Amino acid sequence: MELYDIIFYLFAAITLLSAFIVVTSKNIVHSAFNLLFTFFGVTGIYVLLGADFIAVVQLLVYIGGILILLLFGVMLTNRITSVDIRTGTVHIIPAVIGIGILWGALTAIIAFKTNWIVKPADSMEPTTVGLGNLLLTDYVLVFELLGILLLIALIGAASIARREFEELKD
Amino acid sequence: MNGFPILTLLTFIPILGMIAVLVIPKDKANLAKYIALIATGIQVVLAIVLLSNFNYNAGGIFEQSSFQFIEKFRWIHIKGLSWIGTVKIDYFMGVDGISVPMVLLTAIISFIATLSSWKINKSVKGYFAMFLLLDTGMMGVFVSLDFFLFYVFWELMLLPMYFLIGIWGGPRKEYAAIKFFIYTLFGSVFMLLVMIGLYFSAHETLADGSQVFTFNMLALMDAANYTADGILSPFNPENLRFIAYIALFVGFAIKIPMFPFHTWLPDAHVEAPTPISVILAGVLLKMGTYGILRISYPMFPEITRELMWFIALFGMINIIYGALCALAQKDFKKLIAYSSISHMGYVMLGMASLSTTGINGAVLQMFNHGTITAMLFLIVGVIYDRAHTRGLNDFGGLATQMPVYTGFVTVAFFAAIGLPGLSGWVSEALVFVGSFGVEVIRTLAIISTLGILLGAGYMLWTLQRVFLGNLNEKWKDLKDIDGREYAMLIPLTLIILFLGIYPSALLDVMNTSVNSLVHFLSTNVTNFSISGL
Amino acid sequence: MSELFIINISIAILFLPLLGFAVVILFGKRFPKLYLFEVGIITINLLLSIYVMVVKFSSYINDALVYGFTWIDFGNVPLLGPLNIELGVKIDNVTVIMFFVVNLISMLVHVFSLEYMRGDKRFNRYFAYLGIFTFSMLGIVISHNLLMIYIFWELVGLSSYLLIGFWYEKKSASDAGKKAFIVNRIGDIGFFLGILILFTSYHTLTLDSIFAQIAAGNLPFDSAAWLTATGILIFLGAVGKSAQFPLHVWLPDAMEGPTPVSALIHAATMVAAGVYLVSRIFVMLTADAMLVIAVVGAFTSFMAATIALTQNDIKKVLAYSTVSQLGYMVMSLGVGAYAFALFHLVTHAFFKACLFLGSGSVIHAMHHEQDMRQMGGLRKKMPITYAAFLISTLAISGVPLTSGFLSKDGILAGSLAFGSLTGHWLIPILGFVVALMTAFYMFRLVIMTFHGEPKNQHKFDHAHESPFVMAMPLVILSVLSIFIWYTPLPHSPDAGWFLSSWVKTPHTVVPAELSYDFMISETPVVEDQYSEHAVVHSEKYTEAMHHAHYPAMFLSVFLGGLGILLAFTMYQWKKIDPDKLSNKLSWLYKFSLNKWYLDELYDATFVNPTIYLSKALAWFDNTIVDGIVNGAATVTKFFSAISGWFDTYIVDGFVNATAFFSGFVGIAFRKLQTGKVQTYIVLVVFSVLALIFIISPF
Amino acid sequence: MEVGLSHFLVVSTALFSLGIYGVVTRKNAVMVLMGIELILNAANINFIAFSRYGNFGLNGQAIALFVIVLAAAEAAIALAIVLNIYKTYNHVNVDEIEDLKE
Repeated sequence: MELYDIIFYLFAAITLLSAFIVVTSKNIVHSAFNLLFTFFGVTGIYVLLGADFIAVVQLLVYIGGILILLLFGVMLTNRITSVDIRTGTVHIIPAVIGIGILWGALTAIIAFKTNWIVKPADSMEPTTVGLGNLLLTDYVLVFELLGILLLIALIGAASIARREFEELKD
Repeated sequence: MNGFPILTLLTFIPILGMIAVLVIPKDKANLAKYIALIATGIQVVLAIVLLSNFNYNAGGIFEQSSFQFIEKFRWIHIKGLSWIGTVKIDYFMGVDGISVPMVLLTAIISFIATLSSWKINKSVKGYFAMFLLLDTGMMGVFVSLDFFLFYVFWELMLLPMYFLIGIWGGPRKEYAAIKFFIYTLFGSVFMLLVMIGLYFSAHETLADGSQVFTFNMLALMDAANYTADGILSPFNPENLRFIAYIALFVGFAIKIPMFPFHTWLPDAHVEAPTPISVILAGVLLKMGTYGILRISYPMFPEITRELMWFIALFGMINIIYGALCALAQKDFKKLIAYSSISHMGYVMLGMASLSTTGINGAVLQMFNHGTITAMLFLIVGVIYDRAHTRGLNDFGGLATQMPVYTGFVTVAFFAAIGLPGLSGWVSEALVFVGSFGVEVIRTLAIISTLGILLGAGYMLWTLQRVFLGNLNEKWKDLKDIDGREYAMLIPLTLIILFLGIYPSALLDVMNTSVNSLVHFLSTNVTNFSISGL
Repeated sequence: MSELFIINISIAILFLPLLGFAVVILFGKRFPKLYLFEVGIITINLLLSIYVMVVKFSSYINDALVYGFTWIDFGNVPLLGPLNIELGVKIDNVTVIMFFVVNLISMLVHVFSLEYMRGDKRFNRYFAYLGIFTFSMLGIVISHNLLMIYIFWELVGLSSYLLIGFWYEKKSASDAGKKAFIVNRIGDIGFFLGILILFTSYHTLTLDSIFAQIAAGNLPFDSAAWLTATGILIFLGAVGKSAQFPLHVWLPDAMEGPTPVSALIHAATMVAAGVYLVSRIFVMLTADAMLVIAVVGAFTSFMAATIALTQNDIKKVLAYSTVSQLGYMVMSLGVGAYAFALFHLVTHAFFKACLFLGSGSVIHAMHHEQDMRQMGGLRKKMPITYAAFLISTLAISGVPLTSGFLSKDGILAGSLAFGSLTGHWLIPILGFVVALMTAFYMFRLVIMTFHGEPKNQHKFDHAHESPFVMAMPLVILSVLSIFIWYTPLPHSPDAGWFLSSWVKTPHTVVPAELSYDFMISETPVVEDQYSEHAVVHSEKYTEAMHHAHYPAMFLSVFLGGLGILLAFTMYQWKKIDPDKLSNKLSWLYKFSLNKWYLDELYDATFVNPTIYLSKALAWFDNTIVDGIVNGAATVTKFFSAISGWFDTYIVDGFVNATAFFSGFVGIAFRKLQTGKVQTYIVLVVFSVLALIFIISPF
Repeated sequence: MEVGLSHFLVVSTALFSLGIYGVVTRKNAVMVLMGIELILNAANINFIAFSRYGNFGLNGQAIALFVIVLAAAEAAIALAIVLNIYKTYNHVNVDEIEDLKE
């Protein structure tokens, strides 16, 4: 068992375990917090896969941005004061069965059935330069559109928030 | 006289009359009567001209050369229709020995019917327009030699009759009109089928040599024109000629009317106004038998010979059944309706004999029955105008009250019975001579002689109930017949007397054609065997 | 006197009465006196016929004058060759005699009617009808072919219909007229069928050519049976017209007509037409046909005589006596006594007409009283009528020195000879029995009307002798009943002009094996055998006749006398009371009085069933056949209703169903849209799962 | 056995299933959002794994980048909506928010 495999199993375990807790914990803050560890696990996997730039971006955007956002969401939508900030779940058993079957089917198909055309894993080298070129050559249109998208999202979020401010006013 | 289109004129003058009638303003409506009189008068003159220029010894059943006053023009000529080639239908008219008497009969009866409709007062214009249209339909049937044209006139005759019975008729006029219309239409549907069947199974070679499907009756009569695979062509082993013949025969039999299909006649007659009954009995009944002689016999000679016994059988049934039913009637018009069924039975018996005397007798009987029954209906009309009832038992002793009228009645009744010296007997005698002579239908002829006896029975019984005995007070103020009725009854009486004494005036006209028809039937039978059903 | 001239005169004789009829009918209304025109015409006719008779018997005794023309020509008919129908005229001795008889009696009846019918409101029309009757009767006698005979045959039927139903106010009169016409028509159908057979086999109806072809050996349809059938069928026509057994019922009812009419038509002429027709076709009658004719004739005479015994109406007695005498004539033709039949026809015409006119004058005198039981003792009141009546009665009873004796005796001799030759003894026996009965009922009539005391005093006082116009015909006719006119010797008719030269039995043309052997003459005949002067009889038959002549004469005189004696004892001297006798033999009396119940029998078997059948057929026609038509209409209406229902519910149903179904499904799925986001995701998951399982090939 | 592509795929499917489980079973809207984020990350692992082992070059990673950007935008909008829902309903239980059901 080389080092590479061990690290992989480690990171895999972190992500899946924390994801499991996120999904099953009654306390929303706990799940929010475990989400952090899930993101860290995923970043590790990216590193193992040689996608260094993505790993960093993951760190910044997911953990830095989205997680915080979620935390804000949690804080704003639940009165900390109330004891029960637990969130209910609905009909767990059918969901577990359904998801279990889904997971079994997917893993069976993807992992074992289809024999992917696998290129021998070559040495890892930094990908940022390739990505940069790629973004501004093949995917320039997508790049610009993303820019616009983010702008719209910004305006949207602002407009929704603003309405909230007005009610308070009158 | 070649060139002068006498037949077209003869057929379409009533149409001109109709237009004239429709054009005149509403208030001068009774002008329509005079227009109709003029139109039918011209028709009579033309018919007489036709008769005088008719060459007596031209056979003309199946070969065009011996038909007379032929008029043949291109009527519908569509070239190159996809799969049936060019459609060529001619406006083909001509007369021979069989159709001239019918033309004469139609002209005379129409003229007299116009006279007798002098008293019609309900929407006079409509009446006379319909009347003249009907006249054209009838005349057209007797002169057309193209099956398509024949069918057009045949249908043309139906519509005005429906209105004439339906609007100007008696109490149950709608029922009678509808029954008449649907019955005849039912028949003519069969005729249409056979017509189309024939159309597609025969070729006619045109002047330029091209072969084309045809409705021309004369071409359809000539077996050489038939294709090998036509559905009705004799050369095709499993052809449907037998069924076609039966269908065509049913179509014509309804018009005769033949026994099972006759129930429309009494209703139509009872409800129709007098002039229309005169036309209906005088001319319309002859179309069925004329159709059989003109179409069924020459086009299907071998089947005719095969079925002659059945035609004779139905003829006999008509005679006996009609006479017996007449014996039991209480309504004067219904009695005469059944008597005309019985008399048309003689025509069928004569036709079935396929012998010269038989067919001559049949055609003469068609003419005589036309005149005699027309006179009978006029007689009923005279009483009905005065007494407004047709019940036989309501009358009695009219002889003392209306002696001159009784004189005409006696002539008409004894002509209907078949008293020698009057025209009725000559044709009946010829029919019996003809049918008795043929071994196959001899027994039927013998049984049919019973018809003469029954005829005497119901006619004399009617004469007794209505005219003899002492006068019924209700009728003591009935006045005898007036000038107009004289003008109607005298010509018919003269015809009946004249043909009774000297029948060959008409017989010579039809004799050559009948001989050539009999010749055609006897020779053309050998080379076809009756195809399996 | 060229031959053509005689023919023209005869045709003129034929058409004059028709002219009379037309003139009187058309202008009778305007000129009340027009009937005299008709009487004038008939008198001219009589003179002309006498003239023709004289010329015929003087210069053309042996050859028949023939003139024929084509009536209808069919050109040459396929398979048959040239075919036409000929009409024509043939004048031979018999025709001329009949001309004279018909015209004479017609004239006498016309004269008689002047007085008898005076005051009748349709006086002119009566004479017109007499005119057309005479025309038709002369037509029958003159035509040389069967078709023309048939034409006039029916015209005679028409005129008898008109005359019987003259007083049509009385329902019984119009009924009698109708009955006469229809019964005659039954006979005419038989006659017509005979004509059809002959025309079909010989393509001609001229008697001479038919007889030539039969003589040449080709029989109708090449079978002897058909020849016999033709003979019998034509005889059926005679049965209808001459009132023989099955079809005689119309004659007694015909007494409804005026008495002069009965005298002319129902005694002398029309009824004789049947006998004349059989005599015309006598040559083609086979042995069997003649036997049938003889039997029918004999039976008819016997039956009619028995009925006449008990009748109380004077005219009915005479009517049945006519039927009986006609039976005699037909029997004599049947037994082969051709000449005697015609001789009896002539003599009977005269004395029967005299009897009828006599009864007419009695009825006229007694103000239309016809029942003999009301009459009596008229001898004193009406001497002339009584004298004429007595002579005629003597004649009909066959008392010597009268014409009746001669002709009846000849017939009886003929029947005796026939009996001896062929062994059919029944016919002569019947003949003689009838002779007895005839004498009895005739004298019963005479005694009841003229002798004894008047039974109805009131009517008797008014009775008076008929005026000259009515009496004169009676006298003439009675004079004609004396023997002198027919034969110098009172006892033997052969010597007379009638039998020796005028009327000869034409030789039969029927092949030898079919006719009686005694009919065939041994000596072969030189000229064509059916012309006038053929050999009278074959030797065998003539011998038999001579042998039978005297016994027949004595026997008939004896029986006649016995009959007269019997009548006197019962009615004049009242030794045997007729009523007591009738009570004893009551059923026989009733049987005879009610005319052997034949009328009722015919009504039951023919008339009522036909009327009933016609009612049934009319009902059948209205309900069944019409029912089928209306049924077809209702059936189509029913089917259209069904297809309408089908259309609305089934086809439309489907459409609604789909709509409903989609609606239903829609509602069902709507439940899925719970608004909760998670259910949608669950759906997505499940559908992905389903897809995986469907697509992935494990 | 030596870590290959299938191992990464197994991890991503597990993560994916857990994400769906989260979305499906949790009542709280924010938890649902977290579930979505897990699903997106699972997808990204796949992209990256294939860009490494498949011969797609760097495309896989580019798309993963786009997914991340989108996830961010989506989270922002989602949270704004959740806040609004919270304001109107005072709770964010997804299964009680069903006004859209007519």
